[in-house]
Amino acid sequence: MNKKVVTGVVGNDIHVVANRLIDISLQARGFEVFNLGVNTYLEEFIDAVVETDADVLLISSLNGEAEGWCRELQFLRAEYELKDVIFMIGGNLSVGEAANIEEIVPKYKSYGFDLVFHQVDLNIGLDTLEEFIGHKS
Amino acid sequence: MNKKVVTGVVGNDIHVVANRLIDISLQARGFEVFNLGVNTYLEEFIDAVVETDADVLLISSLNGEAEGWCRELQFLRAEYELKDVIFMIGGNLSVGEAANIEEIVPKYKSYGFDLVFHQVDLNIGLDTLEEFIGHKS
Amino acid sequence: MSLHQKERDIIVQNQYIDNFDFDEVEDFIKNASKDLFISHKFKNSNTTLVQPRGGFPTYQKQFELYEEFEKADIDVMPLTIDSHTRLNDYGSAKKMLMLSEENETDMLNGYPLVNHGYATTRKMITHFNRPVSLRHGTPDARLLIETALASGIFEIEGGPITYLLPYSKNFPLDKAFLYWKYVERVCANYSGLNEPINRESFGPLTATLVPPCVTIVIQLLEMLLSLEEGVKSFSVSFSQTGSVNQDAVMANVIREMADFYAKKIGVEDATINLVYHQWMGAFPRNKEFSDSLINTSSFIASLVRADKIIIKTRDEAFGIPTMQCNAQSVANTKYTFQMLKGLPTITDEEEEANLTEEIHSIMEAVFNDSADTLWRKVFNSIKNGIIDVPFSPHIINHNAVVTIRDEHSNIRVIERGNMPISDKCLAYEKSKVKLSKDKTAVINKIIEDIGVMHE
Amino acid sequence: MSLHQKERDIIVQNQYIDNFDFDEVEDFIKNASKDLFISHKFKNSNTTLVQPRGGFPTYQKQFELYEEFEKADIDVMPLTIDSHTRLNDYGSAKKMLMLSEENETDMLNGYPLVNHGYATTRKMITHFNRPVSLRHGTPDARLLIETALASGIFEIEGGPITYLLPYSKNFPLDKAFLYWKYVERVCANYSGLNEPINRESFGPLTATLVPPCVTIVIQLLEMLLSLEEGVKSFSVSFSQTGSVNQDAVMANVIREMADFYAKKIGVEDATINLVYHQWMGAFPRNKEFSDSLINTSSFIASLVRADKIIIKTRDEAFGIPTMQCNAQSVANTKYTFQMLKGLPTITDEEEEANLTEEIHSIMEAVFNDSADTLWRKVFNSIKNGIIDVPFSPHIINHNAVVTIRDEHSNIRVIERGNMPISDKCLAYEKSKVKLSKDKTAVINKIIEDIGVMHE
Ligand code: B12
Ligand code: B12
Repeated sequence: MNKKVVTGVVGNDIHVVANRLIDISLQARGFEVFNLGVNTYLEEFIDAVVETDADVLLISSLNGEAEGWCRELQFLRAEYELKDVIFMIGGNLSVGEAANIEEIVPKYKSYGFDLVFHQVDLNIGLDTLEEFIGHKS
Repeated sequence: MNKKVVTGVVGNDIHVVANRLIDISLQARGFEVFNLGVNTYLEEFIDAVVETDADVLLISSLNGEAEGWCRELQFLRAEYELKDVIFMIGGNLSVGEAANIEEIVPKYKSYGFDLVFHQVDLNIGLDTLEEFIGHKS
Repeated sequence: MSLHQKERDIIVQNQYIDNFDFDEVEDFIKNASKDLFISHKFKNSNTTLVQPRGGFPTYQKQFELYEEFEKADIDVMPLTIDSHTRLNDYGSAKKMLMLSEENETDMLNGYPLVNHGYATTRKMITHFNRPVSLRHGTPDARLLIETALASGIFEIEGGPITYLLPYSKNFPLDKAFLYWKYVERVCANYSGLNEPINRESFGPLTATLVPPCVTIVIQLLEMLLSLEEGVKSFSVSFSQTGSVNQDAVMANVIREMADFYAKKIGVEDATINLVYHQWMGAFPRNKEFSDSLINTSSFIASLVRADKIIIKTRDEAFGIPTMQCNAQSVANTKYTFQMLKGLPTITDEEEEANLTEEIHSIMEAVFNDSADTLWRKVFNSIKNGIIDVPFSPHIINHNAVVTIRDEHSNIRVIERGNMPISDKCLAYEKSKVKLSKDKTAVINKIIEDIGVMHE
Repeated sequence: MSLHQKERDIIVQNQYIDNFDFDEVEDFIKNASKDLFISHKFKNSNTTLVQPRGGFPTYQKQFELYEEFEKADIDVMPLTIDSHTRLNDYGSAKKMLMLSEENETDMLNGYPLVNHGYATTRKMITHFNRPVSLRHGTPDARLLIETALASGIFEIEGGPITYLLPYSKNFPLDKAFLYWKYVERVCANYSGLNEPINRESFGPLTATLVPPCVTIVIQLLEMLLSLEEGVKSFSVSFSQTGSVNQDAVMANVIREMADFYAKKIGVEDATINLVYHQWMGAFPRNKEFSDSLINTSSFIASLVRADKIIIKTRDEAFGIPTMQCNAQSVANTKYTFQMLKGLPTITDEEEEANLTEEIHSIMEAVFNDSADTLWRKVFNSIKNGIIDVPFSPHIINHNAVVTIRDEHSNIRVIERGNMPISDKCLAYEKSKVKLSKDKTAVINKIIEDIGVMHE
């Protein structure tokens, strides 16, 4: 059975290009995709994960707003008991040019993400995701 | 009476453009000019200074060779008793991009130059020369 | 009191602003220095004017940015507005502005103009005494534009289509048309007092494989909607396509079409200028290469004889640039324009004829829509896909047009969707691309085409 | 044994070289990798090849430079020779090489090829397996070129005129012609063994206000002198003039004229390529601006469809660039060529016709000289000012031609001296410049024109 992925771009971010490519690439890799598109709030993502019983939540953020929107993830994750869902985020995860680029991944992990990709190419991210799924099962 | 200037480009250097402009500019400022052109050795300069009874020797160097050619100036200056002649050099006085740009001027002064201009515009150099002449007389 | 004036009075009654003295504003504009008007600068210069992007939350930091720009001898200053203000959320903007002032970190991604107010902002604008261009992306920009004009900002970027289809997911398009109609009227009203206020459309749209015919049609329609209301100085724009020749073709055609359609609606006394945007798509991650790309864009802007260029920085792929980086970009571009001489004129009759025909077909379909006003015709045309912007995130957009790059990197339409371009034109476009039958090959080609400037 | 072979045997008997095995060398060239031949690379590529400048005294440092270049995916490697070797002073070169090896500081401004010898150098050249171009400036380059060819360096830059008039004060020009005749013959002899050896002329000359007709005439004459001896692959070149249009005109005309004159002397089987030099005149002192200038040059090289470009670095105004700076320039230029697509073709019939006429007039005068061989005709023509290079430091040069830039920065002849261009052509050139009557104003304009790329 195909793994289900909920995806979209978080916050007031309207950068849609990567989102379209993510949709296509996930499908090409055999995932069942629920794409919420741009300008999606964290609660909407969580609702969709619950509703579709998704295996993966893949969030994009390009305009630098992600930090403001994702701080509460840990809390929501616990509340909805989403222990087994893989939480993943990627894109451009800081405002301006990150001064401390090494701090970005740990910070987002502390928010509750399993996989974090700052300015990393999509395909590398999706390869890592498939590996991660392999390890889990 | 017009001041006399001997000028030219030292060593195997054939960069002639500045030399042509120097000739024109000196004349425009009322100097009497003896232009030895490019590819002129230090001895030739000194000979010309003696022969013309020049007030100023103005040497250009562009290709970075000047240091190799001008170390003996102090010696020649003493030998020919040229105490009252103003010795002046300008252009590009180091090979490559000078690491210690502050050291260039003192170094050339220690070789016996009165006025040293590394990567300085010609007109600034000639203004300074005229001032220097003013002070002396 | 006219309906319009009533609306104005309501808009400026807002708890976040002190008071709005329309008579004083009119007086200010009447006596304002000509140097503040880009319309004046356009008239009196024969090189491409240079404008960067930039906006910081505090007055102090915005002032410092302008100082940096001034040192680089900038032609047109930018004022970029923060995103809370863009959503008319002046409360949050106020809070974040206060935090920014207290903590000396930027809690806003632009200058909250409404909160600062026009009395304060005008001091800064008149101090530097150069034209300022307002960049925002706001669907309901009525109060923002009143404040901008009162501050001495006499160029207003945007439009109901170009600030909506690339920037919004679901803001109602019909409302945007009405709010922008208000903006046009305010600009038009002030235009008789001194030099005209300039309006500028945002041609780059999504900056992603938008075909020239779509860009130009939208530029023309926003121009017409603006001229209809009485605006006398308007700038059409587009961004680097990725093909030098296609840029030249676009420049030639857009200039000709702007003239043609302005006359068609009976406007003969408006000045239309051409603005070129340096590459607006995905940038390389190598900053040296970004510099090369930026300089290449400047060269093209000169070649196509743009009246103004809007520039990027070497930090584009990474994040919002520092002041210094931004000012350096201005200086570099100014240097390039100054030393670049003896530019040839480029024309390509075949390509220009094809593009012109496509534009006329789409414009005709828009005009033939049964609605009573132009804005309603345009609204309907977007809704039914007669105008269709690739990669728009907006739910109203049709998303049926498919484009791809040919071997010279020209953007070509390979699926027209509902766009009424003739079979002949479509065949011409398709004849330029060797298309694989394989669908994933096509998708990979599109991905490659989006990353065409990558190293 | 032929006279030529006797001369060869004498030349290679030199205390600074070990031994010279001509049979082994022939064998090496016969079996050498095609990748070492730029003539082969020209045939098989459809982009502009990128070549920097660079030479260091020691084998080790030259090797490191090539490693840097390789990382930047260079197309053509340079080998710049030191100035002692250029003056055939192998003794000083040897001493300085030893000092450089011991002290790890560079005591030479290039690679002393003769001292290193071909056996050693060949190892390096074949290791990197890319075409190498020899840059020197030597009037008597006979031994140098024998050594280069034996090392696997299959492109030889220079010529009796272009390496003399800008580079020397008083080396006898007639001797230079004879020494270069030798070089052409050696290159021609080896050209039947594998891919042809490429010869390249140095079009920039003094890089200072040289009018297009002078540059092109000299390019054509060096080409003819080379083809006469049997060379089958020749590159003509010129450097950025300062006007994009003038560059395009020069490129179009030089290509056409090269064909025309090669045919005229009955050569139909030689390949002529076009090389473009990035701005060779005075650089700005601002490194950011130098980058912009360099990128602009690359853009023009693409526009005029040059087969190869020779590049500068951001350090040009300051001194010899570091390896890294040099490699960065290669990478930037490669990036620009890769992303620059959809280039239009530029033609300017009026300018091209005028330039062509000027060239034919001068060529005709050269051919009409009463001497018996082409090289003697050329020698006489230089001596009497039929060919006259502005700002040449050489005593034989006539120095009567005066040039100035017009408002689009085209270089125009305002005094023709003894150059036999027609009254009509001179009138055309002069019609483009608004000239002040005042002599100091003209001088100031020339000074300004030399610094045209300054910030
Ligand atoms: C095109 C573009 C736009 C278009 C967007 C059109 C549209 N609706 O999509 C327009 C012009 C409208 C626009 C607007 C704005 N933009 Co913009 N935009 C860009 C630009 C130039 C390219 C983005 C793009 O499409 N790239 C192509 C896609 C394929 O690549 P990508 O998005 O980078 O995604 C790749 C990776 O990040 C990765 N990825 C993405 N998501 C994920 C997820 C996972 C899990 C993984 C593994 C990987 C991954 O995969 C992709 C392929 O490799 C970038 C700069 C750049 N990157 O060059 C700025 C940029 C993203 N924009 C920026 C900004 C600030 C804005 C604005 C706020 C500017 C303004 N003041 O007007 C607005 C408003 C937008 C909003 N409300 O969010 C900033 C963000 C700054 C920051 N993070 O600090 C950038 C970086 C530019 C800059 N340097 O200032 N923009
Ligand atoms: C044009 C040029 C050439 C032409 C010269 C034609 C000719 N015969 O004149 C050609 C192409 C032939 C050439 C050859 C070479 N060149 Co060259 N050349 C240049 C270039 C690009 C411009 C020089 C120029 O004409 N400038 C215009 C004039 C008006 O300005 P200027 O010479 O800088 O002089 C100004 C000031 O220095 C000052 N000035 C000069 N003298 C004096 C004196 C006084 C008292 C004062 C106050 C001021 C002053 O006034 C002038 C006006 O402001 C420079 C780099 C640059 N500057 O951009 C390299 C440069 C000078 N060349 C250089 C080199 C190495 C060479 C070669 C050895 C290269 C080679 N390997 O082939 C050869 C050989 C020359 C030799 N034997 O000396 C180097 C020198 C390196 C160093 N110092 O470390 C430079 C800096 C380039 C580089 N970065 O590598 N070159």
